[in-house]
Amino acid sequence: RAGQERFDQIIAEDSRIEPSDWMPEGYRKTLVRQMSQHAHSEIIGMQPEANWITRAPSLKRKMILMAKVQDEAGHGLYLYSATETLGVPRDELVRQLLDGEAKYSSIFNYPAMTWADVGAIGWLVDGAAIQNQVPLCRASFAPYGRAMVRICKEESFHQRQGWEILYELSNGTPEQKAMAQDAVNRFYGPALQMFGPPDDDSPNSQQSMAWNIKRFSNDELRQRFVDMIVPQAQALGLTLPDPDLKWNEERGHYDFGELDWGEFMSVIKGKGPCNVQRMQRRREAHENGAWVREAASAYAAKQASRQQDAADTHLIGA
Amino acid sequence: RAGQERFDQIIAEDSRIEPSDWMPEGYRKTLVRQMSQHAHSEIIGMQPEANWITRAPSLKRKMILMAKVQDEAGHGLYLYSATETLGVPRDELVRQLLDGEAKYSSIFNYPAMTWADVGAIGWLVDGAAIQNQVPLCRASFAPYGRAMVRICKEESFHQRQGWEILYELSNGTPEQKAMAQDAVNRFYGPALQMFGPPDDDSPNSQQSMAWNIKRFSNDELRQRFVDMIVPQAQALGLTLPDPDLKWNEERGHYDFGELDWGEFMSVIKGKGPCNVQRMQRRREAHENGAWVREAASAYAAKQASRQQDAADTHLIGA
Amino acid sequence: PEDVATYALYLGDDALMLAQRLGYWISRAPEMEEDVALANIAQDQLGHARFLLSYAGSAWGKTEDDLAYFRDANDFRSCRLVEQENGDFGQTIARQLIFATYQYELFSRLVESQDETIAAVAAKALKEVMYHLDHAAQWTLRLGDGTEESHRRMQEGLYYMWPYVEELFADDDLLRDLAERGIAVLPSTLRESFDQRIQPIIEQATLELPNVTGAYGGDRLGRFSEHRSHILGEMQVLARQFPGATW
Amino acid sequence: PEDVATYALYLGDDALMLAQRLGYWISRAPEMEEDVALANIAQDQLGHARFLLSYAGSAWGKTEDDLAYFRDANDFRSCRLVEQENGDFGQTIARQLIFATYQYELFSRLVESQDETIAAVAAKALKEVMYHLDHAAQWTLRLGDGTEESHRRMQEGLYYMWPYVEELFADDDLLRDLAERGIAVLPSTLRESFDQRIQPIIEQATLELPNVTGAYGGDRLGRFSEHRSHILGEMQVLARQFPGATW
Repeated sequence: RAGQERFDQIIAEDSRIEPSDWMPEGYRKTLVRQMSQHAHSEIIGMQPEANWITRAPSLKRKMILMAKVQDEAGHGLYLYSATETLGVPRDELVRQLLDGEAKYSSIFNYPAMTWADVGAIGWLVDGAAIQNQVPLCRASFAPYGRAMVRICKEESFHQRQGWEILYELSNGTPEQKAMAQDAVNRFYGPALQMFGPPDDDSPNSQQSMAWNIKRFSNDELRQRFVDMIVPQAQALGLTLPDPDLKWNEERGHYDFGELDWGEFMSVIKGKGPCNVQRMQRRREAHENGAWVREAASAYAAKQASRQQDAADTHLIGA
Repeated sequence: RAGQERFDQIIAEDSRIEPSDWMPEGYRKTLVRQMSQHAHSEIIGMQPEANWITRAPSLKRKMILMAKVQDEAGHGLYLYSATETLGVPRDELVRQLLDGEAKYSSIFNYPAMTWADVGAIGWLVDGAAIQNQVPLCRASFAPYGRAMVRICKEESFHQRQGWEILYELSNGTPEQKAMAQDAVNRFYGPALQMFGPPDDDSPNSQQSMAWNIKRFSNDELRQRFVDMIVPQAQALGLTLPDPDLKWNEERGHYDFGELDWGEFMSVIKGKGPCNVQRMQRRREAHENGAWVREAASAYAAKQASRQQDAADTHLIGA
Repeated sequence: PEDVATYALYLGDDALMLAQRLGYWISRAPEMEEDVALANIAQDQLGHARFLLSYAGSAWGKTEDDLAYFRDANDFRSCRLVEQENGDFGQTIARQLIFATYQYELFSRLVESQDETIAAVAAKALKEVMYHLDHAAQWTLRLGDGTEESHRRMQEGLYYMWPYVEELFADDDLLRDLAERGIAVLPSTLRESFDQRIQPIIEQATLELPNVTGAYGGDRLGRFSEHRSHILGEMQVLARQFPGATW
Repeated sequence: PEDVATYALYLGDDALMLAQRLGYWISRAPEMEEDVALANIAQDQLGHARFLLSYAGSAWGKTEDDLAYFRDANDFRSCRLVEQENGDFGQTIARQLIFATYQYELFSRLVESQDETIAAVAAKALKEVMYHLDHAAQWTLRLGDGTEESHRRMQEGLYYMWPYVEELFADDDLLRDLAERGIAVLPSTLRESFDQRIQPIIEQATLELPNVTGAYGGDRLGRFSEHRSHILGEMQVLARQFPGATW
């Protein structure tokens, strides 16, 4: 097939596939799954931080937090649009999320219990997201790469803002510092797990790398992330909760301890502290909004038919 | 007509009319109106105090407040039952309330903004209610009188509890005392207006008195109330917001200033601070509960038909 | 300067309360585009609030956060409209339509305030408020002239919010004095243009002006709202738990 | 005595949080009889809470109000089930059904506690909890076997609450130690009788046991609930505004 050949060539040249290009069904499916999971993660990921909008402890922080959660909605929207170019409408993607068929990043099944959690989410969760996403700016599927460029710019603001929240806490009262340390203790492990299981247990990764969707392995990304956050944690004056964490001169990287993959798998399977809560909130927003969306459609239909009538009248008059 | 004669005789003897007795249509209508207004007032009257249940400042006060608001629901229920003996079902009475056809006591259109308001409502509003209700225990319509006996017992607890809340505040910190004084300042006038307009402007009162429903005129009840609360206010160490209030040796009563009847009339006509809010909350509770009430009916119908089936089976089997 | 500062509180507290109410919607909106839109409006209002509270605070040596987090309910000067509960989306849109129309008329005039700071805030805010008004008007049309259910809900939303319209246009001594000095706009002078702007939108949306009287009160002293203490309890909880902390 | 006091907090905080959640329903219930019924249950739970917190406080020289109003979120020991939002009436009834069944099994055994105070609370509470269980079971039947909508909502309510069941039966070192001394009941030993009691009710109501796994966590340390800080923010707001005041 000419399509396959051309596709292979584009991949070999590390060029970009556009939605109008022929692509293998597996490539399309992989992208739809990955991109929509990414979109769902942005949308579900609004919840833990939105939990603190009404209680943010200064007006400046409230402003930044609203902007951040808004950005996540925006990212969700870009990513749904980019996924739609692969032929699956947003309604269908949202249905998959609400019916529990589609997944989203497990990290958002952890609660944001304190204000410091907002900081830890920004610093660690957005930090891990950036490590994942920067290479995706060069993903072979062009609309995905373009969405990522836009998203990565904003994410790096978010990470910086999260770090600043923790910095203020860490340099505040002893209670504030304790709150910051507690948040880091709870989010460190789950953040490292955001890169997915160890390479040995990640069967799909290789195909994604062959297709130039994924550029680095899970473990490579995780290592980069650890190398990035260790000095940042030092600058914060906070400890990362891993006794095995230490600089390895030989490797030129930080060594770190084994993660609790049993917990990771159980959260993925629905046992996270907030899985059901997150889905309930999303479903409620969707269901409570149904009458609004119906009204918008009905109004649009009426408007279209009024314009049609006006056009008809004009024709008859002419 | 024998019915009318017998009715007149019962009234003349100051005996009691039972639901099965003949009664003039005007008497029935007056009672339905008055009793259902009274029931509605109990139900709407739950709202200002319920506003503080979740925020009551001690567990003891929270307990007392929950019991009080519960009593109000109970009073509403007795009074709807008593009104039903006059042939109007509760559903219809509730419909009249929700559609804005029926009235409830205007006092509940004032907000309970602070914890001290809970005290002021107990002391002044329940206090005024008792003055109104004690004579109603001897109302000529027997079910009304019986309901009132039960209600009055509980109301006097409530008044006492309200007074205690204010007593604690008045003997607390300066801020607490100021909060108590502010609440009394806002509730004093509206509480005095609970007895209705001055006798000269109260055309229906006379007929009600002739029927032995009402025993004392509005102004008489108001005077008793003022005479009761002045020493209670002194015991609290709080001021009543009326510069004209003073003991009249000659009359053996307290004189008091003119009330703002313009405000009274405008609140009755819907201009109170909370008229719309109260009705909205009541309607929402009713509408949000519709599916529950439907389920209960459907279940009851199923149960009845199951029992009928069982009975039929039994007959066939026999 | 204290009277101008108090006027800045009138304006700033309105914006702050509305931002707080709208902030709750983010992540709960009826469509994702609305999460973005409501977050936008909330941030605009919060921006006005911060500017105005900072300005007000300068008269008393206080920061925006001192004023937002450490005043008690009876020291706020917000109108009741912005304190009303979100309710359903129709109720929120009704509140938006009324408030944006009012703010649009107000800021259109305040750009000429003799107080330079207030004139500058109004000029900046005016563009934003035009968007808020357009957003609310568009939704009023869609909901009013959408389905039977949306029409009913939008009409109810207007009904529940309308009692708090009158207060927006109530004058008081402070306002009269400041208006005379060309600093404030006398609210009563805005009512006619408010009506002329909002009525056609309501009519075009096949809705009716609510037949409900204004709620008694309206002195911006918080003497008549049960909502304010709930809003502040939530908004201030963390800041008050750590007095003196920085964030 | 501190370990017994901590156990009293486990029991008392559960009751307090549930009372707080139920208290919100009063004046908002689907029928007026339910305003009365839910107020009843809320008062019973608040009664247990007061007794247990007073008892716990005696070990530390604290009053019930010190413990209720001046502990921070991470010092509470409530389970997540009772902290869950009320949701609609179906969700509230699901929470009631689960918690009343659990409490019934627990108090049935705690009446034999070697700690006289705990045994006495359990004996008093047991009668009340029988009523709570009956109330919840009756409503579960009506809603489950009522209309299509009520069946759906009740089933969803169970689904949303079921992740927090597992935690009720989680043992920890304190519980193991106290159970060995005959003071506490080891929660895991209640699970079987819980299942045997609740399953027939759910089945009779034509409902299904939710197919959902238990939520990770379950250590009563509040490390996994976003709700607790909201509940406490509201409950404690006034008491904390006036520290040291009496009411």
